[in-house]
Amino acid sequence: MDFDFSDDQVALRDAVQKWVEKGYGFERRRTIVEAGGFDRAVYTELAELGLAGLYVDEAHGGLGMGPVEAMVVMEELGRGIVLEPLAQTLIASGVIGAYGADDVKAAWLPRIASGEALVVLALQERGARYRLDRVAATASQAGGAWTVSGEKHLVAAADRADAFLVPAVANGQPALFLVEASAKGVTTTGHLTQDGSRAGNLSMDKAPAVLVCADGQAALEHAVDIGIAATCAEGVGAMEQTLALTVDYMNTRKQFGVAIATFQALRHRVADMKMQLELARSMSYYASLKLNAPAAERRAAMARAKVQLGNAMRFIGQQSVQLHGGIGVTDEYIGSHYFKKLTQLEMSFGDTLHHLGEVSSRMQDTAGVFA
Amino acid sequence: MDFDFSDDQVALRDAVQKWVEKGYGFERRRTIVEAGGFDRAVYTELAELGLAGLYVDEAHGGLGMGPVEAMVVMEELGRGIVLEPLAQTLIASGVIGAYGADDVKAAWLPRIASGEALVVLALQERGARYRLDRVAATASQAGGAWTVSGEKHLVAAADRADAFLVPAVANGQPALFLVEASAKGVTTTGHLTQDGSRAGNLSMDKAPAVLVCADGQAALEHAVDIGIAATCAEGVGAMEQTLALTVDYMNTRKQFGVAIATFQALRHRVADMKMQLELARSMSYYASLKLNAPAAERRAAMARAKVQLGNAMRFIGQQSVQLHGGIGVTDEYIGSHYFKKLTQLEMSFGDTLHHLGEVSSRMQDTAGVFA
Amino acid sequence: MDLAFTPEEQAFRDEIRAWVRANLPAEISHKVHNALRLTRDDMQRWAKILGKKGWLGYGWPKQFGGPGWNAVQKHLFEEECALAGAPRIVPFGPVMVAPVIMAFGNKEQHERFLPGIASGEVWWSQGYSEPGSGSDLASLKTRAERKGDKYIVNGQKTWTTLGQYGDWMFNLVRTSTEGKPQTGISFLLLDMKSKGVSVRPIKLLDGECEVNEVFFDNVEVPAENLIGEENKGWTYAKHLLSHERTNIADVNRAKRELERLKRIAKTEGVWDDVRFRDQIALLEVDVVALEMLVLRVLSAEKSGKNSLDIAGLLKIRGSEIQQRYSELMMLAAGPYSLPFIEEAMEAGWQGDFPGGVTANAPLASTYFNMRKTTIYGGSNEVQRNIVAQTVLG
Amino acid sequence: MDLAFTPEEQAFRDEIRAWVRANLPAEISHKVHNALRLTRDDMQRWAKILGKKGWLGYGWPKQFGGPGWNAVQKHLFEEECALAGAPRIVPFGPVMVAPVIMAFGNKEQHERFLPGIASGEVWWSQGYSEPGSGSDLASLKTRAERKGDKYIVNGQKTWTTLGQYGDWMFNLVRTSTEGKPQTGISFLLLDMKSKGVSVRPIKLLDGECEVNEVFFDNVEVPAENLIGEENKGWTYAKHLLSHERTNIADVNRAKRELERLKRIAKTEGVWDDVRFRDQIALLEVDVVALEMLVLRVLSAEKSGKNSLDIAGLLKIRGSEIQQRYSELMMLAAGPYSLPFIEEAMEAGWQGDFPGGVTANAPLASTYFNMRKTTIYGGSNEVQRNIVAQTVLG
Repeated sequence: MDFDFSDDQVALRDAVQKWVEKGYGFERRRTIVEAGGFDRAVYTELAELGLAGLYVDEAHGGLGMGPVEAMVVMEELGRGIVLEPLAQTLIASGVIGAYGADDVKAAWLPRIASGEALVVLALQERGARYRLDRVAATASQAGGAWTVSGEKHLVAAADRADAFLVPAVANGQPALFLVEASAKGVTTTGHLTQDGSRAGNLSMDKAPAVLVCADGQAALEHAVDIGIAATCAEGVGAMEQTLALTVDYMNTRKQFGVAIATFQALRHRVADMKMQLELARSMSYYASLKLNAPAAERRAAMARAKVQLGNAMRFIGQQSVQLHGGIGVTDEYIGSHYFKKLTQLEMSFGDTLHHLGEVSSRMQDTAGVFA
Repeated sequence: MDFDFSDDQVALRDAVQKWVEKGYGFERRRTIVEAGGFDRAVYTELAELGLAGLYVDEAHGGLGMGPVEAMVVMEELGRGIVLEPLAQTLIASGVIGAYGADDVKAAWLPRIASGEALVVLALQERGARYRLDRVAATASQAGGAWTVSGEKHLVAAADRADAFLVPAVANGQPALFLVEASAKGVTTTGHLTQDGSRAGNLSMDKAPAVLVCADGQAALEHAVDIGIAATCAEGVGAMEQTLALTVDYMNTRKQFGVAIATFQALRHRVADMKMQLELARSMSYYASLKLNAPAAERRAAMARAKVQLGNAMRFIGQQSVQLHGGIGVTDEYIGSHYFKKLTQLEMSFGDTLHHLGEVSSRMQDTAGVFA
Repeated sequence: MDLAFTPEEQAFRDEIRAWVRANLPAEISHKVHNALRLTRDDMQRWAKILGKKGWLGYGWPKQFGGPGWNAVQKHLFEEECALAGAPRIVPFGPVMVAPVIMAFGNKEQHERFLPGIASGEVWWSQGYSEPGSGSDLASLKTRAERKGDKYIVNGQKTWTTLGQYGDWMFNLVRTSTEGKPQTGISFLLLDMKSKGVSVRPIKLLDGECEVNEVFFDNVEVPAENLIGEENKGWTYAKHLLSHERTNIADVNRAKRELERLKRIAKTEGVWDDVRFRDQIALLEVDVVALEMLVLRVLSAEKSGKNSLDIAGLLKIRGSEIQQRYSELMMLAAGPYSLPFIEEAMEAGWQGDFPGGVTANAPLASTYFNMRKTTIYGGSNEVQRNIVAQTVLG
Repeated sequence: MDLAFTPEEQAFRDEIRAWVRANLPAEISHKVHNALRLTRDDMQRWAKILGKKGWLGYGWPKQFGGPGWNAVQKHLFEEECALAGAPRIVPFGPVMVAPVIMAFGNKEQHERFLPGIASGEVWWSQGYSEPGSGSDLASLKTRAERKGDKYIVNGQKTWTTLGQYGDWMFNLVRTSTEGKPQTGISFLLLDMKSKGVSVRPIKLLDGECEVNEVFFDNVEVPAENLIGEENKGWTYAKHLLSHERTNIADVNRAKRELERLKRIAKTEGVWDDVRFRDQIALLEVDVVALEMLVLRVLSAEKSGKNSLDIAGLLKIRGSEIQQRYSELMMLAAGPYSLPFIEEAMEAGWQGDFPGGVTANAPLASTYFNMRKTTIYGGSNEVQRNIVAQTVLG
């Protein structure tokens, strides 16, 4: 039982933090949002830092790191509300690394690690909401070659990605496929999302596909769990910065001749925000440290973590806006963008009520971190 | 649309208030609790004020008043945390008056109105929780005479009451019966409840009974709804007094050289208590004003009201204790008895979660007081 | 005590309902029912329709050309408008400045300003908040110096709602720095087309420009535009605020939006999910309780008995409920509330919204926008201070 | 970073577990697991068993005869005791006054007082709060006047937990009225059998007498019972309080009680009710999050890195969780939590509890009793002040 970061982890954090501070200021971010919410150049910079290969083993050109390093990185990206979807890369590399055949790994992992290929999970279908067992896309095999048909929404950077991890039903069972953006029958669209990042539709009409994993349900759950752990860490970074902005503002803003930080009712609100932040950070640790646990244990942990994070993100986001007053709802103030990010993260990979249901249905007689 | 009280209603309130202030001080109440939680002499005093006959029509010796008058009375009894169960009398007289045959009315209503007979609802069965459609007690008929068998718990003043309104299944359907305490086969026990009042078990072994209503489900729901409206009003009175005690204490108690009423965080808590009180009062009005509505409308209204009251009673009770600090958890301070009363009222006639379920299952497309 | 409206009140309601349904343009109510973007023209079109009928100043007494309705009638009017999907009446003219002009303005001012407000021709804006003066309004700094028959105004206002459309603006300005901050404030009407006035829209977090900064650079304002006496503006402003306004609870809109939430929940498949539905059920209780609270206030106003000093409660609860329904709508649509497609909030947009339900397009934006409700009009923290004061002293 | 305990820690836990399970009397753990009434004898019996093993002062360093465990080991010991259903160690002796005596007492005091604390023979009580001094502890008024080689103590303490059983009592007393209130306070040990000491139990809302008023009427205390220097008592008391105590979160008990809640929910038929079960699920998340927070603090203490100044958070959250599980237990039993039958809280009671499940007897009482947790040990409002201070300055 040890929650200290290693020197290497601290160095990794410092490197990402430095990049965010120097390379990802509010103005650059705004420009990216105005240009559609995704900048390949930024993604390349992340890859140059090695982050795209964080989960890729060294044999395939990656760093071969684990969930704690991913957490450290995602916290910093969250602190900088970075738009480019590194969480997707963690998912894709994690899932291909864990479930892909050797040739699939050899074909994709090096390109993912280098940043040459952006591969994203195409998960969302209308009618599925947050449930992973509702897949309408279908796959069929002819002459040893797979094709996939279906429609996915809210695909991260859909029209800028190079390939997609696609759950589709094959032989009555969900399986996981890899579909290239350039494949025949693939069309994508793009739009902004509420937090300023980019997403879009992916439409596949008998698109050629590579099978990644026939037991798609297991792989898909794993994929989403990587996403949840990343989201939790991203949320912690975003919340920490949100609280810092709020504290700065409260110590600066004067009303009735004194800084508003002197009002006890507001001070107690800040204490509650700090509480939520530390509980959330604790559960983000928990999620990352359980990410390599057996599936049932892993799933239960992610649900617990996402409930805590969801509640914390909503509370801290809302209270931050409230404590800022008018300035907190303006586009020109960076705080409002944190609020939107926190809002969107709550709805990513299952919202709080969804995961409360997961916790409820998985409850055992026992209690606690180790139960 | 008019929420003013009539002069008669104001006079009624004043009369009850005066009785509580002069006749039902903390010391008398404590003596009653120590003697078992019920004092027939007190009940007689209530009857002498006419309250036992509030719902009894004038032909049968009562006041022939309605739900608003009952509300006014119950508020004042709540303000005085009176132990003797007038709500039960409202239920018994209301149900017998609405559903009983003429001979049943003639036999019981005058005695109820005069205070000679205390009749209470024997509702609770193990396994039913708050559900009204689970009745295990049975009734059977032989030679035109009914007998009832079964076991009821948490019967108000069970071993001091003169008769019981008893739901029991007859011919496969719940029906409502009247069973006298003195009847053969009836045994009762008594114990204190958490708020200091008296309750007990009622055990019936082929006890002779009088049929009050063959459609027992309708009558039982009506009975409980009378109880809910009374409980809401009682809660409003108890909350109002709880808030008043808290305000007094906060303006008296000094820490750090100033009255604790000066601390903003505590002031905002008081504002939230006031909010809950006024919302609760509004919903208590709503409950009483809907008590004579058609059954479906009445039931929906009671569920809504009880959810609001339940939340308000819990919040105000808990916050009052907290704002008092140590003194708030002592037996010698009257405030703790209000807290226990509010706690028990939340669990009377269905708790908040139960009624939330009722609201949820009854929701329509429409919204609002008149929908 | 009676929950039902009287037959007269019911007849009044029926009359209002029939008229509103007959006169409210369908394309406008469509936008309101679906939270689509309203233009200046939409808002003013409805204002002029009301104005023509004599109902834009629906709270005005007869002597000033209003209908002379009592509190209950006003409420019924507001309710029928809200349920029919009418845009909210932009309050700055008919609801806010008009009563001040009536109470404290002179006859010339009555004649000059009230007709344009009543007809909906003249769009008014509010100049209260300043960058340094939010909750602490009395600390405002915008100066108005008397020079002969004019005031020269310099300074800045902010959070001026829909100020980009404004023709005229009522302002609290500092005319003296003597004594307490409150005593040096005057109430000044200002033509926004005057030289030296510039308006900068502020983009909010939902991408819309609902509020503005308004700058005054040596703006000349004729002294005849001063309301009442110099340095007494704070009193007039307080008069305006103290006017018991049940409408700040916005319960009628909440009822409409609760119904919309239920429709959304059905479309999105969460109506049958106990867990989600309980959230709606709790909100339903909240809305009913708020409506009962509003009705109690109305009843007290109508009868003059039992006056209820609970405007602060109405503001707090009303705003919390607005935030909650907007939150639940967004959560109901879940992932499908996330696309931010600005054009999709225009009526008649023919694009392809992800998932196919274009009604989901404005949900997150509305949620974001509603954060303002606990901040503006006296933040909920300020309201709690006020409530606590009435309870604790 | 690693969530798992090390093999050494695991072995340590196993050793503790085996010993506790072998030595904790079953009749005592039965009471604890069912929230039945514990007597003084129950508590002291367990204390003496621990004392004999050398574990009553489980936080003590080796030099004073303690086991010299690190933060993680202490936690594991606490956890194993809690999960096994051991009574909480009455903290006033071994956890509270002993460290003060060690740090600021002289050698004679060490030899005189520590053995009786370590063995569990001597029951200590705490004399901090006074009727007028709760959150504002430094305003305390109980006087100790030096007369020759004695102090004469006059005044009153209150909320003295289990003081009716106390042999000795450590007190904050006023020895000077000069300067700031904090500077005139001394730390004095007092034999409760001294002439002039009277103890009045205070009945609490659950009907039990858990706390007391203690009156001092010219009580003579030998000057050798003064800890450290006169007028420096506040420093010693603060030292005691600032000692980072993860145990104030009481998460181990929360885990045990969450399991009990689940059992109750099953017995009472609400385990399969989505609505009720969601409440348990939320609490489960709360408990896990609190445990993670505690583990983070332990890890930081163990390594000396990343020290976490979040004792206030642990107190706030821990107490809220205690209140919540007791509330849910009561609500689970619903009507069957309402009978107040004092005898039913005695182990072995053979009476007929309404509904037949005697385990429901203490639920409401526990709920009532738990209201204290957000009040004592520095109210949660005071804790929020402290947390805010660390965040906002």
